[in-house]
Amino acid sequence: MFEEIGTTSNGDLQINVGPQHPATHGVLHLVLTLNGETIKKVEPHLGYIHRSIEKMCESLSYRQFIYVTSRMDYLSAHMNNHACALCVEKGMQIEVPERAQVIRVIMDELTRIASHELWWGAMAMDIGAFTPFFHSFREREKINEIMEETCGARLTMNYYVPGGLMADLHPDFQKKVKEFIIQFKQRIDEYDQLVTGNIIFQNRMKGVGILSKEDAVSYGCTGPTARGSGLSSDIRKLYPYAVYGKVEFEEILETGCDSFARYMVRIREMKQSIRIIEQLIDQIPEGDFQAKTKAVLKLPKGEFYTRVETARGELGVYIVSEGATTPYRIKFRSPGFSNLSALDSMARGSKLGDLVAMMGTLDLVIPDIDR
Amino acid sequence: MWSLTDITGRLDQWLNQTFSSTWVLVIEMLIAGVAVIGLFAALGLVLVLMERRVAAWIQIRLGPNRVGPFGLLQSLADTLKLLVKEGMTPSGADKFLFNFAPYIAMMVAMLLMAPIAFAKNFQLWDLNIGVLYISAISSIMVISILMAGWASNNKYSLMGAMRSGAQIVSYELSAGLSVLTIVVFSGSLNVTDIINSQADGWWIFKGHLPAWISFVIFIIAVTAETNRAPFDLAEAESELTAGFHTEYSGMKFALFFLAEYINVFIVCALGAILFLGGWMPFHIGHWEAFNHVMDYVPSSIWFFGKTFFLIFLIMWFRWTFPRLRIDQLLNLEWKYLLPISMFNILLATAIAILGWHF
Amino acid sequence: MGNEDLKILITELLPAATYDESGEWLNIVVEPASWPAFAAQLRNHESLQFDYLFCLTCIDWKTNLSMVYHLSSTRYRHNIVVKSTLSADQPQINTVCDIWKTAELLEREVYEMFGVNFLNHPDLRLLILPDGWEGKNPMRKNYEDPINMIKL
Amino acid sequence: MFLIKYIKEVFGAIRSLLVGMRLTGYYFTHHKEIITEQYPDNRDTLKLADRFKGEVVMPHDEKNEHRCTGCTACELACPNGTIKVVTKFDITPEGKKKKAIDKLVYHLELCTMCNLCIVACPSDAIVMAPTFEHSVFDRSALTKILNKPDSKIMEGVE
Repeated sequence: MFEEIGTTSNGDLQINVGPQHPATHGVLHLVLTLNGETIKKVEPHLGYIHRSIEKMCESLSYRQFIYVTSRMDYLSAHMNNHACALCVEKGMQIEVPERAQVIRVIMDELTRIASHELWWGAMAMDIGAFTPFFHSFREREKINEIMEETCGARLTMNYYVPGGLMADLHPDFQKKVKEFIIQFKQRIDEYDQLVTGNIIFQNRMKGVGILSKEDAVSYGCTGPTARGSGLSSDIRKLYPYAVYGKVEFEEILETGCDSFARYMVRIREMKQSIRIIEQLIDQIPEGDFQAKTKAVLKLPKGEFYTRVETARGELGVYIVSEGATTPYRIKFRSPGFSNLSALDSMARGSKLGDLVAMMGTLDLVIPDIDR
Repeated sequence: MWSLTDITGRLDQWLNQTFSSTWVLVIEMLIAGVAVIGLFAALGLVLVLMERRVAAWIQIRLGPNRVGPFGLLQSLADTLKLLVKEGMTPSGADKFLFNFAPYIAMMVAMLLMAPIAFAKNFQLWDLNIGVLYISAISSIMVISILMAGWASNNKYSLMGAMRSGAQIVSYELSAGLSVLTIVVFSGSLNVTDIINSQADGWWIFKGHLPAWISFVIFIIAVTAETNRAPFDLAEAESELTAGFHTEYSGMKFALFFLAEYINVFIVCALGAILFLGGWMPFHIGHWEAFNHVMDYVPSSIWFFGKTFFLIFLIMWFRWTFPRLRIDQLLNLEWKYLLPISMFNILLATAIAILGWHF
Repeated sequence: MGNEDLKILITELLPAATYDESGEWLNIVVEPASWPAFAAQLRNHESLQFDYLFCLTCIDWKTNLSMVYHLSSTRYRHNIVVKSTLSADQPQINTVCDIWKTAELLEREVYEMFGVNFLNHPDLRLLILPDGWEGKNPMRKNYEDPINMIKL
Repeated sequence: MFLIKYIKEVFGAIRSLLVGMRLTGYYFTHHKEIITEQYPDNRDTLKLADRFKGEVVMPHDEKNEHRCTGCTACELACPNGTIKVVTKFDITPEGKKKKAIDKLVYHLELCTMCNLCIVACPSDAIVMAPTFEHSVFDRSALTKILNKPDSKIMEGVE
């Protein structure tokens, strides 16, 4: 693979960005064809962290396979688990208690904030500003502490089980979340001062990485990437699951189609997540946190598809069951994979420095792409 | 008052009494050489530590605090690490140029020390075109970067070097023009003359608007010229991994690293000399008592204080701003800074001819 | 548009299609030969406009393979599932990446994982597997890796 | 008009830069905001959440008794074969054979801390401990036997 990379016959430069490169945040490998600083072609080479989770899940029971999905998009572990739990619940026709649904939504939104925090810091670091990374991690740390207290882990929590939750909330949960909300609302203004308003940052972002609405649909882009192009794609609004249908929030749409629009979508989305949490945090109903389920889960013969909105976009879980205790075939439609496929058309004609800005605003998580 | 001038004067006297004049010259050159190298090492250590502390505090971290009291020996430990590291030369590299490039960077930084006035009457070489000399020599820096980038036989290095070439050559213009503003005001290229012309007030105070504009442009231009963020495109970690020094390791890398910091020091010293009066104490009009107190502070403290203030400013930039893109970088120079500084030098000339400055 | 309406409309477009309504969405089974023209119709028909291919995958049924396309319309928000049965020995079907661009990478993934040959695909190469991969397709049911397989 | 717009632009740009510098300047001077955790210096005061999933342990009481019946529910629940239950047959005082654990082998190196075994355990014999300093020089040290030597099952646990 590496031998063939050099200079092409017409004098273009080919360089490897990745698999170990500071801007790819993982083991993404892009082969760029450059004419000077101008990008002519971007070609992704995947598979450096492919664990074949889909194949693994074929030998795990319906209770067991959920934990593996935390390792796909590790920044939205709760949402991945949510999608799987929903799919199994759909197949088994399990009614999830209201309390569990509300807690799931709060956890999802906290995870979304944490994910966007990390994205914000990492993206700013790609652009060349190092300080935001540390500032965003300060708030993310608070969420991680809340997660640690209730779910027992910071990143791969495995808190959702088919039928509800693995454990009840920690007694301090509500108090801590409220503290976090107060603190976070102050901090998010600092983000605007430090990065959003900065003239250098705006010049780096505006008009860079244009993804038209038509392209966004055709490339199957979802999540903030699609919403930055004005494409309504929020699963929480379009096909509400859990208690998303009952809470008030806005689907953030920006029509700029460029990196700055995608940036603004995520920044504004964090505020919407806070809004959702604020509505629910005092309204957690009493009751069971888990529905009564059989010891051994067996999905009836058939096909089940659920989708949830992770921090990166639409995650689809497609289970084909033959009526056994393990799925016959399982397919994860990961948002990162489709978003990555749009990178080539976005990057052509722009400068090498822009590629970094584009990758930053696509918010690529490599295990999510490779699965 | 304790002064560096006394020490150098007495040393010179004693040497002249003991040896013949040729030997005195040789010995004094040796002493100066050792002093420069010593200053070099000391500055490198101090500036690296300072940078890490500034970065840490801005990033709500503690910074180095493990080696020595308050982490003061951290940069010594780093140096030791770099010394014992293997200095690799890639197999496809042009070995001579590859190994030679860091030394050019180092030599340039050393040569630049010559006309800097560290304190009152304390200067290695008071040549009559001191400012021009600094402008001329600092441009040679680009050769070492181009050499390093080319010889590494690495595409990232090459791109970093080419970026750096375009950048340094462009920003040399507006840095030169803003230096020229002060030259126009003071009417001399000699460093001592420029400092002496600020005895009644620094140029930043008495030069009106043109001095202000040229100060801002100077700071921007020298930040770019020394390849520091937000203009660190030659290194651009997230784009080019490490730019022109991707393939360098161990002490060869350390030389580049050191040269960067020394260059920052030199340009900040030049800024302090041109705009902030060098070693001249801070005086306010007719406040005799206040001025007298200010005179008591040794001139070397004034010089280093001003220089380190400017260095801190440049570090503050680095840890606050994102990086520019290459075309924006060149746009900034050719569409904004250069026209403004050209206009500015006209304004400055008019003011100087009409004698409007104090 | 509800499933029934979709069914009526699609029957007009492709009378040969068979249906399976066990799931949430309308499942349409088409012959591989008629798929490319039908896909273009689904994409471009005024009242269908399935412009968003949100999932493309393959299922190995041991005796045959089944391609599964999940389609959605961003305008009307209706979903359908299109399936096509391929032979296990020489699976091949026409590509749809000229209709939905996202299919390009997804089809490359299916190509290496299931060995489905996508006709007219512009760049059908290995995407995830290392270059020079020889042997069976990992996601097939008959795949056994003697070294890396963990059996519980 | 063009000139006014140009100057406004330049000043707006400089202002946006100064806003950022004011924020970083604030943090530079306010050292109270520093959040560095000085691990391992703060090991004594460091307290992890009670529920933190660090490793699976089997609590024993002061009489060296545990609650494990050897039902292998945990072994079945584990997705990666982390737990192996080795059973033996004890002879009760009445002379009956009774199933009990010989050893409960736990492979920490395989464990993903998913908590499924704890949930599956019908007699609450195993729990997650909030420990995290697991690194060892020899991988075999990570294979642990959870029940202590000569430990017995607690009275009344079926």
